[in-house]
Amino acid sequence: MSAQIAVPNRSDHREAVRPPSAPNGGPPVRPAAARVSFWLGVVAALLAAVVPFVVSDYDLFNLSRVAAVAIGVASLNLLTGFSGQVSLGQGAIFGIGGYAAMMSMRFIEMPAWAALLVAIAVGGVVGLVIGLPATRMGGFNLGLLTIVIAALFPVLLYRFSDFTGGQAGVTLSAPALPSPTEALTDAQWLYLVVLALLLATIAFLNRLVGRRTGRALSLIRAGRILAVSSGVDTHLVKLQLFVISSMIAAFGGAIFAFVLGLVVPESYPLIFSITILVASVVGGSRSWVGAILGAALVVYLPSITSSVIPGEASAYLAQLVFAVVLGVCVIVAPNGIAGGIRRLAIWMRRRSRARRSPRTAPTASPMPETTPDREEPR
Amino acid sequence: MSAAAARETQAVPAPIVRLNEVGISFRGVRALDGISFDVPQGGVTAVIGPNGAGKTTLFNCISGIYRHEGEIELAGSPIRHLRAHQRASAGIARTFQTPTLLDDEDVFANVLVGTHAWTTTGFTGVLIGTPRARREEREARDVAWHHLTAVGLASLADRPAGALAHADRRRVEIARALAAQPRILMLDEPAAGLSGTESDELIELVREQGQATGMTSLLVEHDVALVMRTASWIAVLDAGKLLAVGEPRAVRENPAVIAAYLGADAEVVA
Amino acid sequence: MTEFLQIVLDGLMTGVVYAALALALGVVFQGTGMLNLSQGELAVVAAYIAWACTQAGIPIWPAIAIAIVASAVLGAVIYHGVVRFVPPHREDSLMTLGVTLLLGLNAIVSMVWGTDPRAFPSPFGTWVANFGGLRLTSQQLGGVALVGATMLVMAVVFTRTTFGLRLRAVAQNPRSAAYLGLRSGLWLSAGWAAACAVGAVAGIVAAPTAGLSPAMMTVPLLMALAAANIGGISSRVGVVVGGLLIGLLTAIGGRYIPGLGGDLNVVFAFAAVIAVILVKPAGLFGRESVVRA
Amino acid sequence: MNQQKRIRGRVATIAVAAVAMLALAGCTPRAAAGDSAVADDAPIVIGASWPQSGPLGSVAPGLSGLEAAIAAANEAGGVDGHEITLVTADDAYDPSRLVENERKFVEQDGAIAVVNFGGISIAGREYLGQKNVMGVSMAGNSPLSDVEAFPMQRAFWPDVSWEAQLQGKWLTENKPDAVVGYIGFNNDLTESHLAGLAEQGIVPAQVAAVAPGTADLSAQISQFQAAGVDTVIFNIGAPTGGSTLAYMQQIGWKPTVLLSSTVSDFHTVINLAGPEAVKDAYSFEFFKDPSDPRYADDEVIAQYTADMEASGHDADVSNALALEGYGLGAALIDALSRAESYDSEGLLTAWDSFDSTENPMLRDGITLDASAHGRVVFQYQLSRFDGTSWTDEGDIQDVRDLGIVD
Repeated sequence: MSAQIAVPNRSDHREAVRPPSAPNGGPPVRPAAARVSFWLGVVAALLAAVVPFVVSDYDLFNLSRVAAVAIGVASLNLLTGFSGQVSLGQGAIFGIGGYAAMMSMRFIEMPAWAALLVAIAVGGVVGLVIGLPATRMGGFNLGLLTIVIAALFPVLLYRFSDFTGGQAGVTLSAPALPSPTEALTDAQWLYLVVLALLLATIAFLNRLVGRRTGRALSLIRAGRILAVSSGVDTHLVKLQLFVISSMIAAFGGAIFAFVLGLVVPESYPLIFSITILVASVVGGSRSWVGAILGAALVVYLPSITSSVIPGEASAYLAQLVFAVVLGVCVIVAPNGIAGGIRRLAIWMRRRSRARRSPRTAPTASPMPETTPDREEPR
Repeated sequence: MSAAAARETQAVPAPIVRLNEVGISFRGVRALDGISFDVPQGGVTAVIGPNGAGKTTLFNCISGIYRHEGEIELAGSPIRHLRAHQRASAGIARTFQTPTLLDDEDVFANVLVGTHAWTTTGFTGVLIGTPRARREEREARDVAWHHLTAVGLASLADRPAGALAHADRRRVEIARALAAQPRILMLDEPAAGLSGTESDELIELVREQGQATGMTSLLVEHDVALVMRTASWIAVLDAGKLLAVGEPRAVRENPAVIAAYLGADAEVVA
Repeated sequence: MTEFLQIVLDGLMTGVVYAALALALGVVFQGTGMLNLSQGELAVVAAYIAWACTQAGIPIWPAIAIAIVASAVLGAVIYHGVVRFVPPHREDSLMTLGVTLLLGLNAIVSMVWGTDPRAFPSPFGTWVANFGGLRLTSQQLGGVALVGATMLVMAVVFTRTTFGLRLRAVAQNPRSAAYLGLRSGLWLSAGWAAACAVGAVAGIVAAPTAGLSPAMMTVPLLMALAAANIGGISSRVGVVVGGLLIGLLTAIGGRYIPGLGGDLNVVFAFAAVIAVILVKPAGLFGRESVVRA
Repeated sequence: MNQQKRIRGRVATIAVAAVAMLALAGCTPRAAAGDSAVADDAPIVIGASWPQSGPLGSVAPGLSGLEAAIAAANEAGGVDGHEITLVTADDAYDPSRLVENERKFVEQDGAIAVVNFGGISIAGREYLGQKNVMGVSMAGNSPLSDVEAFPMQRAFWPDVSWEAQLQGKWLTENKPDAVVGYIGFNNDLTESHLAGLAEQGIVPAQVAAVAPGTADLSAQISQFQAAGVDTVIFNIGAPTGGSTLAYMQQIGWKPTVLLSSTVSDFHTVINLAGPEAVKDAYSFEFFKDPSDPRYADDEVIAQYTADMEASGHDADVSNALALEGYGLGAALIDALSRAESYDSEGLLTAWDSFDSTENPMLRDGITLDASAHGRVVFQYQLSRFDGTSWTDEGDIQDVRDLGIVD
């Protein structure tokens, strides 16, 4: 049934409430802080674009991995951070995207861009299938449904090994995205492409959560009763959300597979899906910068800790350090690293303001427990 | 007095909301039973009754949160088949007993979400950014800003809602409901936790809005004095049943109301 | 028919461990709103403690008692030292915290005791009860008895003692419990202690069959999650029935549904779970919360 | 108060700066990667990416063995005066970390060969092929025998399907009417194994392919019994194998048991199940088990033990995997000592020319031999567990002579 209800006279009284002239300069369109972070984002993006000409191919490979994982984390941020649906199965959808792309390149010999589209489409279908029951669930139930998907995915990959290649997975005999020019190595080109795709994804997502649709997500996050009372068709919006989020996760997974050059079942165990959630929460689930930070953390931290800590039991000591770092992040920065940085920035701005006008300012009142951390990166 | 008889005697000329035999049970307990009355267009109508009379339940039925028996008409069209979000889009807005805000978003964003009810841009519109979508977005921000200014909180627009004082939370919630540009605004105990002047200001605000746009306010309230001062039409519920409905004076003098609801404390009304 | 009954029995016996773990999950979830993914690893810690005690020459039953008490203390410490800093409505943060606890405990266990599986002696001996062509091992019977006894104790504590009543009051609504003068932090850590004690029993019952290893409870945890769902995480009876049901469905599914085998049999169990929660979101025994504004 | 705030601000600034520095320091500048050929007395670099944590953290002792072998070789003067540098990294059995490690070994450490443990080595084959760097994996997974497609990749253990064929052959000859039950993991090892059995005409009546970590197989055992299974083939590691054997022992069910060689060691199976439960089980063995009493006085094992202790890995001495890692290290050193050049090509050529080469890991009478499959072990000794030790049954069998491998 259409949500469009004929409401006579609606527009009449809207005219009436139109403010004759907006006082105080009208609605706040874009606060100064957002402008600052926009320029910071531009600078960061430029820096990121310069990186491939400075660091080695090995580092570029790792950075590309971070970017691909960040797309997956961002897709979960859309779900968890912006609409409050906690999913533990995003890693499986990430993997499904990887398999879809690699298989269409390997077996149907599609070009890479077409394979990416296939991955997105498959992700959309999977999102629809998960979304149909998921829209009726919340919290704990949804967590269970998605954890099952994550747990079963690798099992199914083995079970249908004729189709998926079993343990050997699917590999490409040549790079998925070869450099078109002599001036760039494959690694440099791949990095730049992946970076561009990441930024495009974030721009896309940022737009989605910035306007009316984003407000619908906020209402859903605040609670079903409030959402429906405000006119949000929660079933429909959640379904759309699952489809979009899954499409992006699959897209990220396809890129991850291109970076790695292969897909194998061991890449997508349950713990991988859980790691994506960890990255989302620790980075800051309501921030796109947070998605990148979270992805960087889960990609780099295990290798760093295991290479820094020497000795026999180093691997588990590294794991312990990893766990402690994550735990401290969760407790110290409940809105993730990005939320923490934002809080720090607000605090420092207030401090400098307080110093400039010591009389009027209520001086460094303790920060409110919750700060708005709607990020407007870029 | 039978429901039908009540309708006949208390019918109002142009009801905005018409309840017809609305009822609901929870686990066999009859929370509302055969409620039928009309809410006149414009002005303030109050629903009063002792605790557990079913006032909030009635709100939940009207706004579509509960699946109820009977029929409800909004401006002459039946809305029983409409789901909650569709009723919101049709022009029913509400507030809650305890203000529910998006605590980690700023005050302006909290009012802006109210415009969801009458805006229509979907995911594709937002992504493509059609001229219509942009126009609508601008309009939504203007409307939200207008109502935020009207409740006197423009200076707090970029504060996180979670840090507001209780009275301000009420105001933000009402601004949000007004931003939905409803035909009927349901206020669930708006005066709870507010001082006398604060609640009077709020009701006055709502009443002005009603005069400007023809919006009707429907009010659940404990503060009988406040109700008598502000409401032009009153429905009295007791134990899920409609006791009386009519103008304040008539209701105040209704012996059934005095007996069941006011009891020994009758002078409160007077 | 004998085979069917035997498989039913085996499934139910396996389900006992799921039930105990699910009960622990439920107690924590009700108290702190946390889906504690580290519950399985906590049970592993308990089993290792019991094993370490036996290695130190302590007889098996005192060792088990020590492990249960130590787990309870560990649970209270974890609540007090870590969990209470995360607000209950931050579902995602709490879940992440569970993951970090899981990783951390796993690392500690691996460092202290190594990753090689170890034989854990059955506290119930090694006899078999045969009847009517069916058989149950001493471990299976003893496991049922131990878990059953634990649940009985829990039930009595929760419903018959002031301690339990206060615990429930705090768990159901920490804020209003605070008005009653109950220090919710103290009571919630008591809840964690109780949960971890039950979890410890799950670990100790599982260890002789599974062999002691850091990953011993990974699969049971998944099953316990399913059990908590199918039965209703808010109901203590529900999670126990759920655990037995999941054990049963897994065994029967693996045997009688062609193509499921020993790895996809969980699909059958989980399909049942999803069917149940679509019809009754709060689970079979969970109380449906009436939608209220 | 103000002082405190200023300090806090400074701390924040320093923290941000430190993070930025760390991030930069973690990266290495772009530079022309040098030839991986080794200068006169420069060390030979070998990288080892091994699961030291994660789902297969229990195979970590394999790496200890490898480290001990290399350390011992260095102690003895290295290879022709070159020291061997073993660079190790944990991959937690995660393919993307494995590839990351391999890239680091090759691009930053200048490794001439990369050593891995298991099936996920498949993930690195493509990259090593592109970089022309030799890869050696311990794994018995069949896909790793594909030398044609991946000419730089070798595997150390024999292909699991060969042993399966030996088992099948043995069953056809000794127990032609056997009703076979098979217990294995739900992955390609089981697939390869079943394919090998089928090759010899054995199709198990019951197959339990379970997810790793599943421990309680009582329902599966009931099912086996009901189906009249009288022979059970185990190809499942810890903890499932041991606990299932113990359960069978307890309920008094005694079918003929065939254990696969990699799941027949004391450390992960026999000690867990209890020796009684394994009594009279058969296994086609090719490596020694340092925990087996029969090797208590073995010279090679004594040397191995000494080397493990000398390099500080004594905690893992009793683990058969450590001995296998030690054997892999010894094989690499042997190949290096025969290599004409200390680069990937030289090492690969030398590796492909094993000829009845002795190896400390292998049972007496079994040797390393080169082949077109890239595998190097072809001989097995049928053994029976007598309650305390594995005892030989008959002669050593060579899969090449039996027509299983050409």
